[in-house]
Amino acid sequence: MATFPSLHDAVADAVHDGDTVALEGFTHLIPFAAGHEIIRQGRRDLTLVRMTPDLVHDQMIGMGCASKLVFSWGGNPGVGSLRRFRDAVEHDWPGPVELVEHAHAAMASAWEAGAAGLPMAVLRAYTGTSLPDVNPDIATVTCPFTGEELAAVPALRPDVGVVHAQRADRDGNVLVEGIIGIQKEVVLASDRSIVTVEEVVDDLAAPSPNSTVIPGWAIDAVVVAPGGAAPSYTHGYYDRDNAFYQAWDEISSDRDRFLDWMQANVMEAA
Amino acid sequence: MATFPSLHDAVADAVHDGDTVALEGFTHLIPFAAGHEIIRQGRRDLTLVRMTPDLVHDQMIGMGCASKLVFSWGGNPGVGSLRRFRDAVEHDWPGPVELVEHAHAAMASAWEAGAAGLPMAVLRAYTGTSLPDVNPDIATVTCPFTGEELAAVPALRPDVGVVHAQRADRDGNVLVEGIIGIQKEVVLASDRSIVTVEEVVDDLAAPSPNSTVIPGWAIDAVVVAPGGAAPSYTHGYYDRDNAFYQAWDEISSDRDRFLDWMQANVMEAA
Amino acid sequence: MSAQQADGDDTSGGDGLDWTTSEMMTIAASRALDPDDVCFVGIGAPSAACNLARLTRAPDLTLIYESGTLGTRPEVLPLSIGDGELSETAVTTVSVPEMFRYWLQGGHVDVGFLGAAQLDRYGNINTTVIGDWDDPKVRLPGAGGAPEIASQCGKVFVTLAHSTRSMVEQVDFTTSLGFGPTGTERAALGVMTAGPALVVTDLAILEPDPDDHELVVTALHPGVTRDQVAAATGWAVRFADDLATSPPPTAEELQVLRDLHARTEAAHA
Amino acid sequence: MSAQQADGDDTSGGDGLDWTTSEMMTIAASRALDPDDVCFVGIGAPSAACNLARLTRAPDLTLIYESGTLGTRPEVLPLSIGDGELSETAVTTVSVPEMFRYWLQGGHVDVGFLGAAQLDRYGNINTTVIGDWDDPKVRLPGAGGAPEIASQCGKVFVTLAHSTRSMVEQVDFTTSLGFGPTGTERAALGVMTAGPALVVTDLAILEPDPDDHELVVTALHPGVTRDQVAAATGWAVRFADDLATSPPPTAEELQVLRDLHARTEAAHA
Repeated sequence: MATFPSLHDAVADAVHDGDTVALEGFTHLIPFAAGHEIIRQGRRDLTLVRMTPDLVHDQMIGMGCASKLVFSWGGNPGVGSLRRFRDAVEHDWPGPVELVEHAHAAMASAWEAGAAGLPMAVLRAYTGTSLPDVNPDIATVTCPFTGEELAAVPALRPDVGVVHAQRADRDGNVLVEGIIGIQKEVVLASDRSIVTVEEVVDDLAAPSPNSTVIPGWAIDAVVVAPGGAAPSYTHGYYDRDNAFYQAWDEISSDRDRFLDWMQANVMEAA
Repeated sequence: MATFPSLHDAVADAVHDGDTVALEGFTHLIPFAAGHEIIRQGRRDLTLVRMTPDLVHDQMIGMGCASKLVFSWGGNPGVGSLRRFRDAVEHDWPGPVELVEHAHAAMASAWEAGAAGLPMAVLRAYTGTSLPDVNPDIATVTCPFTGEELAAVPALRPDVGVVHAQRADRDGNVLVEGIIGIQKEVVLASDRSIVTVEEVVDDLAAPSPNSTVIPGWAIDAVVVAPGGAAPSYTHGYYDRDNAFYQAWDEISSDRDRFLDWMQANVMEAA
Repeated sequence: MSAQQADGDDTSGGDGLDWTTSEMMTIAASRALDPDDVCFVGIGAPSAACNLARLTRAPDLTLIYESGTLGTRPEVLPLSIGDGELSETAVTTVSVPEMFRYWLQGGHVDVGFLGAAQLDRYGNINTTVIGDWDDPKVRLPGAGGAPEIASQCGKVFVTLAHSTRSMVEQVDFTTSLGFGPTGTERAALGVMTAGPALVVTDLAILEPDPDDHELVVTALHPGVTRDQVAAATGWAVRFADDLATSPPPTAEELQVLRDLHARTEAAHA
Repeated sequence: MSAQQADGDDTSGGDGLDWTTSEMMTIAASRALDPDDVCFVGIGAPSAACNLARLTRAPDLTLIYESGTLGTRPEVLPLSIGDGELSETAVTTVSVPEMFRYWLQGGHVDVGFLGAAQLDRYGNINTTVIGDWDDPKVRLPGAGGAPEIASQCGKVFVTLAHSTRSMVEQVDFTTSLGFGPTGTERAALGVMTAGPALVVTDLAILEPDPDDHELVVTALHPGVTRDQVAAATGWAVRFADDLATSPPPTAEELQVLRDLHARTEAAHA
């Protein structure tokens, strides 16, 4: 049954050094507020899991939170590279980050399998690519009916899953709308889950009987964090701050400039 | 791209003797009108696929359309047995029907796998039950990461999939609401698909960006069949005719009475 | 489905209340649910018990039906597990693949509540066939969601009418695993959930012996004798040393249950 | 993403129209789409081409973005593949697992439209790394949806700027399979889809030789010479016997493309 702690308490309770932590959001509802709280609390040695690591992961990596990244596309969407991510991979600054590299199809199925309580996902993938050469987590299984060899990847079952959503009701039932990505899968697949929301309301006002609602009893912590996805966006609440995504390219281009910006805008802003 | 044929033409075009045909609907949106048209066209030797075969399957089996049934629960929901199904299985009347018997979990995953273009579904199922003793389609695969033995069943990929839905727009995009069951999976998994709808409208009026809409380009035939799910129900249009479900128990209790009823109410009603 | 409950014998309580054995069964079953349980309501008799609990002492009970409805709160009992009201009153309605993969197999359900055509001394359930599967005496509807409800919910409650036809030494067909043919197979097969924790019939309550997993009578319903239960059970049933008597239905339980049935009959007429 | 297109050289058409090589690339790519194609728009340059086609000669073109948006009709070009307008204008938006499992792997997409950091003579794509994966010279964003777009769509179109850095003899890393390292591996691996059918650069159009699958120049854009293309290609590129010249952009194509970019810049400012 969901509780309603503060962001500080939710993160302090759920996220520990060495944990495997997924902050997800497929180009929408990216949990920046929660990511910044993890940075402020000084977590170290995290294995970060995300299909599309972008600015918040650039920030976590640049601040030294991560020792490993499980991912399938890491960039600044619409702008270019993640400069802190590249600095870590190419020059080990501020430390080395081990990469477990997938494609979207496999990570999407791995989230599905994690939510489904299975140890692995089975799909048709990676044929003829170099990815199995660099990722020992890409294996095969043989279909007992057709003899076809299919790809298998481990299910994603992180210690902590963090997503952002539009709103919750007083029972902690959470509505997700628009690009729903893998929000539900992350909550269900994770051992401990945090959902940050724009607001808590009396009536969830889900528009359809089939709206994507994650029941409160399947969530550990619901945290009220208005604007918690900015500079990404929350469908129906606020738009993506494209100018900031473009500005980040320059902010992140230099180690000192990055550190100064983080100090002023994250470490001292709670 | 969806076409808009008559029910007669859609069935005549898609359904042939010997085909594997799924008329699905998980207790909602059961495609009675399409089933009756298949009976009127005198199809024979069909392999019928359905998780919850109920009255329309009792009727098809009693009228001799089927030689095989792939299923996981066959009954008159809320009432009791399917008497024509039992007569076929227990006494080979009007002919024998071979059973391929599953549980819901496996058929649900087999529909998912069929829609996903995979040859098999992998799940945790059937442990300690007698079902693998009577169904050779229940096999196992071993997880290459954990060594766990998991159940595997063949994906469902019928020749023809038939479902009912609320409405379509002029592009053949179809809205399904309420208990959505496996409606989308059936359409995507089948080689040829027929969707009967209550009405065709200019604006689909899907209430949510994430409403269950099956795009017209993924459907072969959209057929206007008002009341096409009765005596089952269409959420938002009409209720389940519970009295008929109860009456069916008596109508179907006797072979002659059943045949008379079918003659008057199905064969001569087009 | 509970709407079609058999009328049991009338019983008179000491406080002037009358009830049927069927009502006693439903009420006793409803009492077994914890107020914050997430409960998967299987096909068969359990729906009335779950909704009675929700309408009395457990208003926050979460009910899941395999049709995809999560957190449903019907005003009347559904005739089928896919009646429209289940979706209309649910927190959300998901697809059937999602229901079985994410919610059941994903391990999010505390209690599975099942009916049975046959139940044996080790809690194994048959809803498939009486006689041989290849040459059945009676072909039953089949498994539905029950096999995985039985193995993947935290624990399982079973409710059924008590007779030598239903309470058997060994099931003809194991549709859903209890503790296995000799009471040892559940653990041996690596199924980590608790399995059958409680059986509520119209005569008694049975629970598995913690050591050998045989179902043992732990309570008799008011007015029921050991001999009645022994005669209605298809194996040499054991009785607990501290055999209890179920508390009789309260006036509130009877009133809420009868109102529920009356609303249901009016709605389905 | 096309919003960040490089400005190419200005070119003058015979009819008084001016255009950049980048505009020519987008316009030539847009012409390759059939009006009733279902098109999976990958990360990278293809979005402008697909939307230009939709806004001109192919209004019924179905666009799918991997963020889950099916049949989207944006008024402006998305900056990311998950911009809100993609969902707001889509027929429906599904989860990412459903997108990859049902729609892409399920075989419902005709054309996959991809960009590339490196493309080799057999149409293999690298968007992962320049240099060794373990010790990269340049770490690129990675695969995203591309590997399965490349293998599971009916056919694949690729669009990228033409240079010896991008058009290479052999990719450093095969992120997405074309015809394989020697042009024979796609069939040998049992991948039944057509693979790279068309490559549109800012200089030319290349298509695979039907026999050996090597990419061959089949058309030059107006004003481009064979020598220019040969100098900008990292292998000894062949030219088709019936080498064509791409029709220059029409006034309508240029107008619609420029309006699209202007709306996009205004919206993202």
